Amino acid sequence: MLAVGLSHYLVLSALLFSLGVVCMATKRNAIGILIGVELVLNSANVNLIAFSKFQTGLVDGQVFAVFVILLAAAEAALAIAIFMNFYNNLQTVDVDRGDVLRG
Amino acid sequence: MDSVAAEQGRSLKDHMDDLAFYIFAAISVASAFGVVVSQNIVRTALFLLGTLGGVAGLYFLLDANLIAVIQLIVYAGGTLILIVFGIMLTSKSPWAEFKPPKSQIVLAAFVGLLMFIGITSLTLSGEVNWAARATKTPLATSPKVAEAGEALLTTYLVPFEVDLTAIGAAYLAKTEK
Amino acid sequence: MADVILESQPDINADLSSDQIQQQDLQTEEMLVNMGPQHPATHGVLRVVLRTDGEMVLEAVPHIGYLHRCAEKIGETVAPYQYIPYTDRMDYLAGMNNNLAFAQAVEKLTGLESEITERTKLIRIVFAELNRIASHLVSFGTYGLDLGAFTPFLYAFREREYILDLFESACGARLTYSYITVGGVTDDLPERFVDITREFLDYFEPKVHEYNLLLSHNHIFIKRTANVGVITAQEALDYGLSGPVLRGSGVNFDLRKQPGSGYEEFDFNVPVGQGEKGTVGDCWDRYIVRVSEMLESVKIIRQALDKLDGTEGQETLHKKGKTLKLPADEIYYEIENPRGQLGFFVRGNGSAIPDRVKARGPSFCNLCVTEKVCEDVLLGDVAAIIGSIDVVMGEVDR
Amino acid sequence: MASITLPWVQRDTEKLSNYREKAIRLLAFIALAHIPIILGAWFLLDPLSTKPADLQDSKVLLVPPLCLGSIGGMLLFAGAAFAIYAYELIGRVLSAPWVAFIIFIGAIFGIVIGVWLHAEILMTVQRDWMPAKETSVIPFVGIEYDHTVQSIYQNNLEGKSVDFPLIGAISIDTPILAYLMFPLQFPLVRDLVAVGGIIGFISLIPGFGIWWERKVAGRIQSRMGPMRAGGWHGWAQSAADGIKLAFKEDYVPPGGDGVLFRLAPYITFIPPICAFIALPFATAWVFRDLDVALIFILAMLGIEVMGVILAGWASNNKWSVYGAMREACQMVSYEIPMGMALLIPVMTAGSLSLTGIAEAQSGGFWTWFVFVNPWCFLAFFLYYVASLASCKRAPFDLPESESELVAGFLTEYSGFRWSMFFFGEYVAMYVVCGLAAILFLGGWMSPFPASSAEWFIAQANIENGMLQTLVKSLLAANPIWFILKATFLFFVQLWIRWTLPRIRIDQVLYACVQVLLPATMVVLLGNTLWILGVSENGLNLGWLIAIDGIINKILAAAGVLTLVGIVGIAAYGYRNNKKLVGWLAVDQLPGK
Repeated sequence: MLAVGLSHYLVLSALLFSLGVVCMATKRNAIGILIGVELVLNSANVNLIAFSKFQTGLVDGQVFAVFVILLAAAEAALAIAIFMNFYNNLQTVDVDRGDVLRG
Repeated sequence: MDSVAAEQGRSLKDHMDDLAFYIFAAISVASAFGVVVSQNIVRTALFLLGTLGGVAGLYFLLDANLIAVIQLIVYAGGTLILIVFGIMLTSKSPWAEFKPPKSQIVLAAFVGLLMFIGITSLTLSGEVNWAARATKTPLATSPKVAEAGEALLTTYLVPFEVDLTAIGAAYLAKTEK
Repeated sequence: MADVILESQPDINADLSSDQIQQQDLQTEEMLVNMGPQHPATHGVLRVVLRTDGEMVLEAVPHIGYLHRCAEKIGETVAPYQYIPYTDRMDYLAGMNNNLAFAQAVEKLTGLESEITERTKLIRIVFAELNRIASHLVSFGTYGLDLGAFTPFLYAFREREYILDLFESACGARLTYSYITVGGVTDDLPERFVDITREFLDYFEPKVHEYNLLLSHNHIFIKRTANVGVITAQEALDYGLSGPVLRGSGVNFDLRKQPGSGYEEFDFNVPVGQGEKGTVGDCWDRYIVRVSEMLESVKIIRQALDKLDGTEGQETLHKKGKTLKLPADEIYYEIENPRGQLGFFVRGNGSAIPDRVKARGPSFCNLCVTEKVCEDVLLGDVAAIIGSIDVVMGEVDR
Repeated sequence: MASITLPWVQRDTEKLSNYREKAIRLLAFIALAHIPIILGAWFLLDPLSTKPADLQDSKVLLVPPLCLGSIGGMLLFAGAAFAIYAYELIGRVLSAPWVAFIIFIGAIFGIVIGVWLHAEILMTVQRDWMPAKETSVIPFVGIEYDHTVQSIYQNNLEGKSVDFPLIGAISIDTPILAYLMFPLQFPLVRDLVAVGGIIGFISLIPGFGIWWERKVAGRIQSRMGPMRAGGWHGWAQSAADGIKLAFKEDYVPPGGDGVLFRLAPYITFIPPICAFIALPFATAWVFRDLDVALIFILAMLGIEVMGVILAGWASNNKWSVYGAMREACQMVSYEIPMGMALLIPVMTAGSLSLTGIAEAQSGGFWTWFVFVNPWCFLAFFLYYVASLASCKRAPFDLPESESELVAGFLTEYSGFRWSMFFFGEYVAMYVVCGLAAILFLGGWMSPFPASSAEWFIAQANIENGMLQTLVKSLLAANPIWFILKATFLFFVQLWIRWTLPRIRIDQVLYACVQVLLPATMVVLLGNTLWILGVSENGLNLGWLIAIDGIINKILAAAGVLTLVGIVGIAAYGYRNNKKLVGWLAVDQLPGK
């Protein structure tokens, strides 16, 4: 079995990132797009932690990952609030319907 | 030659860790793939749970216990529930499916593939050869929880406070509506 | 995108004013939920259709008729003496009271009333009041069950068992007694009945205070019932409510206190809702009225038992009851059932079989207030309100 | 006790007796087939001449597991053959109530002792295998002994007598012990043993918990509870229920999402089990002593909600959706006060590791965090209320409230999937109770200070080594104490459930947001300042330290009085059970 090193984590992270981007691009449900964003954030976190483990050995990577997770939670709360308003106005969360510039 | 020597120096535990990496990586990638492919939004959220769990397992492997449990408690226990709430509140029927056109899917897949190849080639063999610069084996000393907590409250106190403020702002923005 | 067509694409220029949007945090959908006919909190086969918005119940419409057995129509084909068992099956928790109401109605119609002995009247009162206790025990227990307290239910049934044992000793049946019948009671009291009943009352009276400690004055219970499902006195009168539901709203009206009820010589109080924990006429008031009535019934039974001692040897069943010819006349007579006023309308035509039998059931009349009370309450309150109205579906559907 | 007759046995006895013989023959043949393997392995190893140094050889490495495995397999198959051969006899013996009772008790003690021994061995091997030290201390028992596992192993191989800390000196000619201990040096083997122990304990919890809940409910409601299955007070009721549920129809509602419906029970039932990864039973009795064990367990309890939401969502039933939404908002909101209440003992102990927190409370029951200062005292109750809500136990059992929502998210579930939800619920109950026991009630520490054991030994003049060990482990620290405390808190949950009515949903959220959350915040702040004032590194205020001491004594006394009161009331009830039910005894009933 191949010994796992930093490159493995980087490839995994790239894979998650690409899948997240594809998810954002293909989903038309607003919440699906939010889920894609979460995937991308996760891939970034994997990178941070892997670098912290393999390259610096310092705590910085973990601290940044904490920030990312906390901000992701705040962002999800905001996004859901926006989607609620979107849904209130348009009765759907299909983002392609959101091309009207009025509340 | 080097790798052979490294192989010989590895204990059973290291092999088990490698196996665990592949298992967790498979779980997270397969779930992420499910997130992309699934048309049912509730199942998408469920697949996201799989990805989050797999990635949390990877954090455990990387000795980042604090991040792993924060991932589980904040992401899987909080954000994901919020997302499911959002799904339940915004979909008239649970099977609300909005299918994008085929051309979009193909385009997105192509862009995604391109992106993956680009990032991978960049990180592995490009100008910025991160992997080559990194230590071959994980560093023996990995930061403990106490260190992370101390860093959060000393070196990174200001960003931490700002982060909390952002959450507070999100809350305030919600209540003003 | 042209290839995506939503079935119900709303018009974005629809008449949804911005005020409305700002008022509502989120547009929610109303949902129709069927509570029953098979639902643990509806005490039988009541079906309540709830129009809900999340946990709020905007409207609750009771639907009945799942237990209809033509009880009134059967009354037009059998003699009054034969009809007594059918009355048992109406309000199956208070069979004795149902028997009593119909028997007294027929006796009043035929003039047999004057020939009923004193002992018979006392026995009837003892059994009616014992059955009131049994019925209120079930009501008390299931009300706890509706609010999630399982234990009072089993305590109540433990006590009810003793009463049922007493009934069994007198008539052999534990649910459908047919004991009080036209012309008296089917049998005289068994041996030691009076002593055992006294024993039971001595045992039972302190238990009520225990129940008050366990349930009535429990903080959570009060939070769940006080100020919930308020029926004002005027509303109660308007809806024609009766029994504990009426008295819980603060109206002091009990048929037993009316002249001609047979209770003139007994000393007892009529518990009335005081709004002790909340508003007058809330669920807690209706509940506590029932609990207090059990104690009043104990008082009545004690007095009746004392009087029974002096009436040994009197006839308890008049022979005429079985071969009664109903005059071509009509009568409406009602008594105080555990759930309210139970009235029977009987019209004879000179033969043994009545022309028309009609019952005025308290559960049926009390149930109609559900729709009024269950407006804008929480889902959990619906169970509390229906439980506090205490309907028996056997009598609602008849 | 009705003897258990299987339906297919009744149906076609003759045909089956044929199958029975075939099965016996097959099993006996497989059992006999193991013998050559064992003998071959034995000769291959030549145990009497093997030296420890040879054990590095990979061939020798593989043989003892093979040998042991073959012996185990032989015993298993032979046992199965015997069981089939003599099933009537076994059934007759089992049907005697006292035998059943002994097996029941024996199983419980067997598992406890087995896990205990395993933990002792595991701990010792972990500490002593690699470094060959001359003296060693058994942790939390506190005995010093001069034989590390390495030396035990070597001596045993050489046929010398071995002095064991618990059993005494044993002289064995063949190095059986060495081979028994051999696999334990591999972490994987140790982990597998630990997993076996944990899964064994976890599977006992719901079975015991459901039976006990029904007995407690019965006693509270002046009835007996289950009395039939098994013979002695219906001890086998849970097993009988489980078998019944497993055979029930596996109904999946049409119109719902079948895949999610099938998946949801697993998502509810796996996280509470995962919580046991980090939940210590004693210092060495933990699968992984995570430094973030507390948050890990909280996270696991939080993920459980996802399964409930999916169950409600996939059931295609409005009542289920109600239950799921109630569960979601209840859990998400109660996690905050629960987590904040848990921060208080963490802060008091200055450690996030559960082992560290428990060891900070080892100086007698007055040093338990529930008594240590008023803020912790309040925090205990705040945590307990929040944990009731997070386990959806009464009075917070709104997600499955039967009088409002039929059965909430469980409405459409039946059979085995339904029982999995209950499995998860009872395990989660035990986890939160165990957490409370560790964080507030001293975990596995006995109520007496650690020095009391030595005092007692000196006073009672105990010279026997085994007895000394026993006394020390009982008076100092023992997993039994943890299990006792957690089980007591578990009992309080049952007690509350069968006493209180249910709260309404708006009151549930009010209680969380308006009462518990501000209260935990105040308590957290108060505790911070209190510790700052009391601690030597902080302000070190003399007057506060004096008050702290007095309040500590008062709270400890109050705790003792509460316990004495509970025991006293229970004893009174037991002695006067006829009176409490009423003096109108059953034989005096009217008409009888």
